[in-house]
Amino acid sequence: MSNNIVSRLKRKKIQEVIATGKRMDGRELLEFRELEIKTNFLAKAEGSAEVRLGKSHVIVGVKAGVGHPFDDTPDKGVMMVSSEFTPVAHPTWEPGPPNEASIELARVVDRGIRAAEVIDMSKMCLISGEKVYLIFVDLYVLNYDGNLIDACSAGAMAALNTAEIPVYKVTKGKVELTDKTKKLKLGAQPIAITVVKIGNDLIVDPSADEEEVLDGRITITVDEKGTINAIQKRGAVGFTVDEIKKCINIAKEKTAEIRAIALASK
Amino acid sequence: MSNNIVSRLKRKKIQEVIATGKRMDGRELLEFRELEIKTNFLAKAEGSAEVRLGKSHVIVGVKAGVGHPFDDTPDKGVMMVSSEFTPVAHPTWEPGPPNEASIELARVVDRGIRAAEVIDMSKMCLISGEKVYLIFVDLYVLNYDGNLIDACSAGAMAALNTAEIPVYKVTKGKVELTDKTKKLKLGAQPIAITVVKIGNDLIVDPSADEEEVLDGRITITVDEKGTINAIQKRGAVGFTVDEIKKCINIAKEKTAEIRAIALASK
Amino acid sequence: MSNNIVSRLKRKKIQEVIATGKRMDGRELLEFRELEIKTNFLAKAEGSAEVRLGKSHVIVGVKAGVGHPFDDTPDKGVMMVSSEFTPVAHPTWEPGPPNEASIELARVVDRGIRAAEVIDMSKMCLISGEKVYLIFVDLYVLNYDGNLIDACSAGAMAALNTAEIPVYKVTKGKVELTDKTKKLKLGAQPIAITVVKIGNDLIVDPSADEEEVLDGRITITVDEKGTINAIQKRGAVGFTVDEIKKCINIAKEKTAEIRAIALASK
Amino acid sequence: MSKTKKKSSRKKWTRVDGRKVDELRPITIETGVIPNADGSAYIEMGRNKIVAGVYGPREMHPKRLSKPNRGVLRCRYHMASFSVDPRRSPAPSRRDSEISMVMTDAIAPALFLERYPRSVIDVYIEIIQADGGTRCASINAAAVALADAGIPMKDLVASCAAGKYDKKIILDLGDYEDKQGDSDVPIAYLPKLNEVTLLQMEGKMTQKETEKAIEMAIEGCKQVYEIQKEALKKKYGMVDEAATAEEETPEEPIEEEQKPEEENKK
Amino acid sequence: MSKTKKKSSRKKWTRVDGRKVDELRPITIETGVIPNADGSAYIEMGRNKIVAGVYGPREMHPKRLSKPNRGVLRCRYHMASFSVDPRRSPAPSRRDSEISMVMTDAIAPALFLERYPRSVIDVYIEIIQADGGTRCASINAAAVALADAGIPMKDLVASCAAGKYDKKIILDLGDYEDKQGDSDVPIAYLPKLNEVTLLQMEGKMTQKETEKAIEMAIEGCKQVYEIQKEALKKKYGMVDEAATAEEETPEEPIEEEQKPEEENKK
Amino acid sequence: MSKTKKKSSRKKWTRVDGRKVDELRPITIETGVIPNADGSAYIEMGRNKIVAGVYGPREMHPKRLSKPNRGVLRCRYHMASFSVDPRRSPAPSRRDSEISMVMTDAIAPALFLERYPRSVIDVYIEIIQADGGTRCASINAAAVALADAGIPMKDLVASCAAGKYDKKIILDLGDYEDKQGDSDVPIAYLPKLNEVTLLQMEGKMTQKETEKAIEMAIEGCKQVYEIQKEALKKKYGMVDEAATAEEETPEEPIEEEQKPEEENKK
Repeated sequence: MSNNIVSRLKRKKIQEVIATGKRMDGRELLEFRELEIKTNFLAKAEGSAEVRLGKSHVIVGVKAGVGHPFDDTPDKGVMMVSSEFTPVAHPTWEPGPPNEASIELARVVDRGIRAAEVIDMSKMCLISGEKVYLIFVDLYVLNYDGNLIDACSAGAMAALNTAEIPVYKVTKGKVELTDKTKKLKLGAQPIAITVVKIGNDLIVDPSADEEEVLDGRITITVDEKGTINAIQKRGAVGFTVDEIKKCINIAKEKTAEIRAIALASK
Repeated sequence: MSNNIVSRLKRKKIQEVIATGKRMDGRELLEFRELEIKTNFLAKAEGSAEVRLGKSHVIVGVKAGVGHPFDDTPDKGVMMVSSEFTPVAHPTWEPGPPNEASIELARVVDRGIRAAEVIDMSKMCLISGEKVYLIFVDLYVLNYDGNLIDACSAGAMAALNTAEIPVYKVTKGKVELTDKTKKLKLGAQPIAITVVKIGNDLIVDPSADEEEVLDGRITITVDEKGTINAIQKRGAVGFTVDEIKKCINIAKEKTAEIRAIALASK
Repeated sequence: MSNNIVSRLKRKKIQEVIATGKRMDGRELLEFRELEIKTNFLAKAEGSAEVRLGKSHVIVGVKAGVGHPFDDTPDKGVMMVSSEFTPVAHPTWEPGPPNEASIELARVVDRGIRAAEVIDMSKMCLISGEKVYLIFVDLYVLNYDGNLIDACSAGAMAALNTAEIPVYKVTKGKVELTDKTKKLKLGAQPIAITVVKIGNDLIVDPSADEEEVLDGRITITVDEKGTINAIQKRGAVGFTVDEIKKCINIAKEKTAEIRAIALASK
Repeated sequence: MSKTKKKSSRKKWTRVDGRKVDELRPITIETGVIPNADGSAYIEMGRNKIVAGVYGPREMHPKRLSKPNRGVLRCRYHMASFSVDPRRSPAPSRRDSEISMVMTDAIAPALFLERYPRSVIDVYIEIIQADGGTRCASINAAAVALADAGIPMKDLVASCAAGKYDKKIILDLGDYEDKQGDSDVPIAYLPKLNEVTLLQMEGKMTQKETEKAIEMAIEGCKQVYEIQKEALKKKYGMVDEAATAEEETPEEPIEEEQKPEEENKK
Repeated sequence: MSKTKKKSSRKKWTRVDGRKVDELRPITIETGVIPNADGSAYIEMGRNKIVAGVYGPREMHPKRLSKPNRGVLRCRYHMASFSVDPRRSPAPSRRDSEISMVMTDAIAPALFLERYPRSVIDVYIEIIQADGGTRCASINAAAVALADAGIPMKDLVASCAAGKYDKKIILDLGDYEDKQGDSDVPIAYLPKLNEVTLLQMEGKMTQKETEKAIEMAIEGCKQVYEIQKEALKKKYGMVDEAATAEEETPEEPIEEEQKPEEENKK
Repeated sequence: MSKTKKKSSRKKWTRVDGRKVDELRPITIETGVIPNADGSAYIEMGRNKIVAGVYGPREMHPKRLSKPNRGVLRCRYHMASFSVDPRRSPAPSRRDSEISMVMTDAIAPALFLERYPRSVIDVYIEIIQADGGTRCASINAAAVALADAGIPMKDLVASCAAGKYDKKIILDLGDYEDKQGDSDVPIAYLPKLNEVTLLQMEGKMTQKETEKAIEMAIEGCKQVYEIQKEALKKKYGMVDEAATAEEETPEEPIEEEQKPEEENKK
């Protein structure tokens, strides 16, 4: 209950400051914290990105392998996005299988990449129905300070853009690893932007405190041509159509800024 | 403890009424509630049955597929009966993996079908040791008001009798789906009847309240020729041999009545 | 808390007795309890040993099968040691998946056997990358009274020495079971000895009571030539290098005694 | 709702099932289908067959998940193994988890959760047959089931998707259109509050198309809403111009606060 | 027990192991085999090798499973990985769950559970080697282990199966007869109370055959009963014509209420 | 540390990465890398990249794991899926469990756990990239993270392995040397207390070689120790000749009790 009061006071404070057009940390409502992305820093991953968005700290690893296709897409490679909330990242996070928030993070990042057809999965087949490339995109959260979706989305794109995967070839019906590697050819550059509603105000890049008190959020994934690839609304309030349109506009605007950073080391 | 007292009072009441040769709901001791079975109502299942036995409400889905045989029966198809107690079916049922009661339900229904050799599994092999037909019989409980075994047993037989499974063929060592379907040829029509002992009385088709206070129960599965295929005794009391014989007689008598309803839409 | 006091009193008592150069049960500090090993007593296992070390009672079963090799060792058979702490073995042990102590037991026994190259895994391949022999060594604890590592290590070696595994042959690319069996050819005879530190004293073969109050323990696995194959230190105290050397000396001395019993029925 | 004109201009292009671009699939809703539940509903929306059952408000188990100052809404979306082709495992998937979350967010804004401190309202969704748009159909059934349970609501929640298929924006995509189409935008909408409480999207659309889809889906929701009210009227002879959201009238089986017609008309 | 005559008339037909149709496999029972347990027994019945250990009555964990007005009997049937061929996974199967349930029902009627409110009696069964009829052999060992634990009993529980093999009804099927036979009827029986507490059946038999099998199994149980008593006498020098079921004499290590011989003779 | 001479005598034989037999891989340690944690450190030891984070002392959940008279140290060793090649499953392995246990034992002796009854100190290790010797590198990072958290320590724990490769005893084996070598002896060492708190070994070595490896590893630990102190100094400008172990000075960020230099040497 006391926790509850603290939370209500925090909410009140945050909302009051936002009403003045600023944030607790001095940012504008539609201003991101500093975003730093370092790519290709892991030797055992085919691609990697270390993302720091304010104090949020995420590592994205891309790994490639060979395995079975799904039964209903025998000629397509398989991409899987998974997410791990390490217990080191926040005092309340515990070891264990992915919780709901972790599942949602992976699925929203996955959806943007999949819908934009970033990787042409139909070119990732080795033996129809038997062997295809597997591309794993693993999101690994080392410190949580809000807005993991945007940080992971940008990191995933940065890692995919710089990944070099081993080339396999098929000889006499057998898959063999060659000593070559190749870059993934990416069909689009989608970036997710999350817009948060607190009271009647819309902000971007929420901190952990802001996420704790938010009313709702909408994540919009937009590619480099302005095509929308994914939307995800969460939170126990509704949005008017006008608010939704505002969110889309904000996302379209911000996406270019974040994409530029994500692709800087391409 | 109060729960306990309620339960004891309930038991006393039910027993008193039964002693008069009637049931709380007006039925005779050996009278079933109304049994309705609707078959083939699901488009994505190869066979289906919706069973209403009083307020107990169960859906049985039959699905076919292709997969590996068991190691010790390389030339036989595989039948699997599973059961799901949905949390919607009763205020005390919770989501999660099958509990003991759910496992028993599936196993008792399975045992009757398997022992009666309802499906000739030796005709369900496609490639010895590699590919066989899989027949799934899934019991799905939507509302619980007692006597799930009998309801599910009848529903499973109704669904199997009306199922049409896709035909696969083997071409050059590969299994291929054809556009044909075929009915399953059933070798027997076993039906399970559960007889419940409350005090010294025997009743059939127990309601949820009656199951709550029962002393013991014996389920007997009998085929259309009167052959006994399965028996399952439960409950923390013993039965005399005479009581067991009475149970078998009751089951043999009731089985025809229930079988007629189960096979009505054959 | 009371438990805690009991434990401290127990510790005090045990330590006082040890200080006199004796143990609670009259043994010398470096004296094992009686060790009895009965081999080949299970018909359905390829090898077996029943070990009684004082009141500790363990069954080791060796089973052979055929399965896939690990990806990184396509030409090698697979040995797996697993351990089961049955709930019958101790009032505080509960049914469930292996706990930490059970995992450690299996891994320490495994490590000694693996490091000593007891089984030449490179001779256990049937079809490279596809089919290899699997050797399971299952440790099954029926009564716990301390020193399970030494009991299981000796039992595992006794069971492996007397095991006869079925012979498979490869005909036209298919693995077939023959009606022959063969003994495993063992490359070494490692035996684990656990030395326990209580206060400043070192003892071997701790009872359950002694394990409860120990400060640290070091298990050293030594083969018949005196080669050290594995060491495992546990417990929340450190050891000086001198103490470690003493432990190694004790282990080397004791290993011959235990090995003789383990191999008696070879 | 003057859509007739719009539709006539698109006469030549036809949908797979002959529907107009902005035509819903047939919907039927029945209440009170699960006798044990506090409220329940069965929906057929196209070939979707879905049961929703409500238990609560009731005590929360486990207690640590309850909130001291408000009730918790807990939705569980669950697919029967035979609801799709091929059969799916009965274990909950990551997709199920995510849908459960967004459904909860979609429905919670319609409830007065602050009235039920420390309690939970459980909404269980059982997908008997799936045909595209299960999450929308589930929300529609859930809202009616909540009303059937006599839980006061600010408004019913109506849900339906629009999407892009063959270059056109169309309403309420069926299974085929969903899988072959370019994108899908499921929406949930509170007509009286004019709020969108579910919004997801996956695919490729321009901003304009996205906004058009959202608006079309909202119009669809309004039609669904009428069908939902009809289903409740059938049972309760009901009660349209009743209380307002501000009044607390928990005795009312349903609490529909009508705002002036103009507000509803977008 | 005048069966000798019957048997002589079936001389020519012989069983796989040379037994007479109504002859038990050799049985040996030993008590006190698990020092840590409150009571224990080891049985060999044919080639079955089974350990039963009893802990309790003791406090129930988790508490929510305890009952305010009576004790709970909790049996756990568990097979060692090496007890069968091929090796089985150590994880409990659905079959294990079911056998645990029916075993509990088989044994509970022999205990005075009402004397132990809020407590549990744990019976752990470890199958070291399986040879057909494990559940019966387990019940026999469990009953002796409960007596060995000094838990007052209305009667020992004796268990044995009969079944149909090669057109004959035979007693106590071994592994081969079980697998090749037509049906199997495991029974548990309280001789003094003349009650059947376990009854299962699977296969194909007429009503007459089934009843004959039940009666033959009961005769088998009576023989088992004598062997059980012998095993206890060996340890306790025991105590045959003791207390009656009605008296509460919890101090007695075992409470065997002998009814007049006539009653036992059926 | 007069090793220069020894090394020069082995000039011709070179290690895979050009190091001298008793030369550590390059080590860098950084503190305070996880803002949310009470203390943290990042280590690169060779190509290992590892983060350690400390939370606590804090309340223990679940409570039953807490101890009434002392704190509990809980280390969790965890590898990112992309830290090794091929990708590993994110689920914890038996190896992870064991390393977590021995790490806990390695570090606990350096803490004053008796000061924190009913509390827990959580040390979370995240392996971002693995390169042989992860457990040693993890302990090194953990010790610095504990100091960074301001938790009083008797001493830092320094860790490093020695092993046998190509007939030579060498220090701090890299991935290749570990996998191709004959044995590996990871050690953790408290320099001021002159105690070994981690000791494992796997492979084949004579007693003499083993002792030599232990001694070489201890020398390595002493070098690591200097690097650890340097890392802390960099942050805290620190504090070398401070309090003694006997004093309770929990306000001190780190409590390094220096014993006379002589003791440390050797």
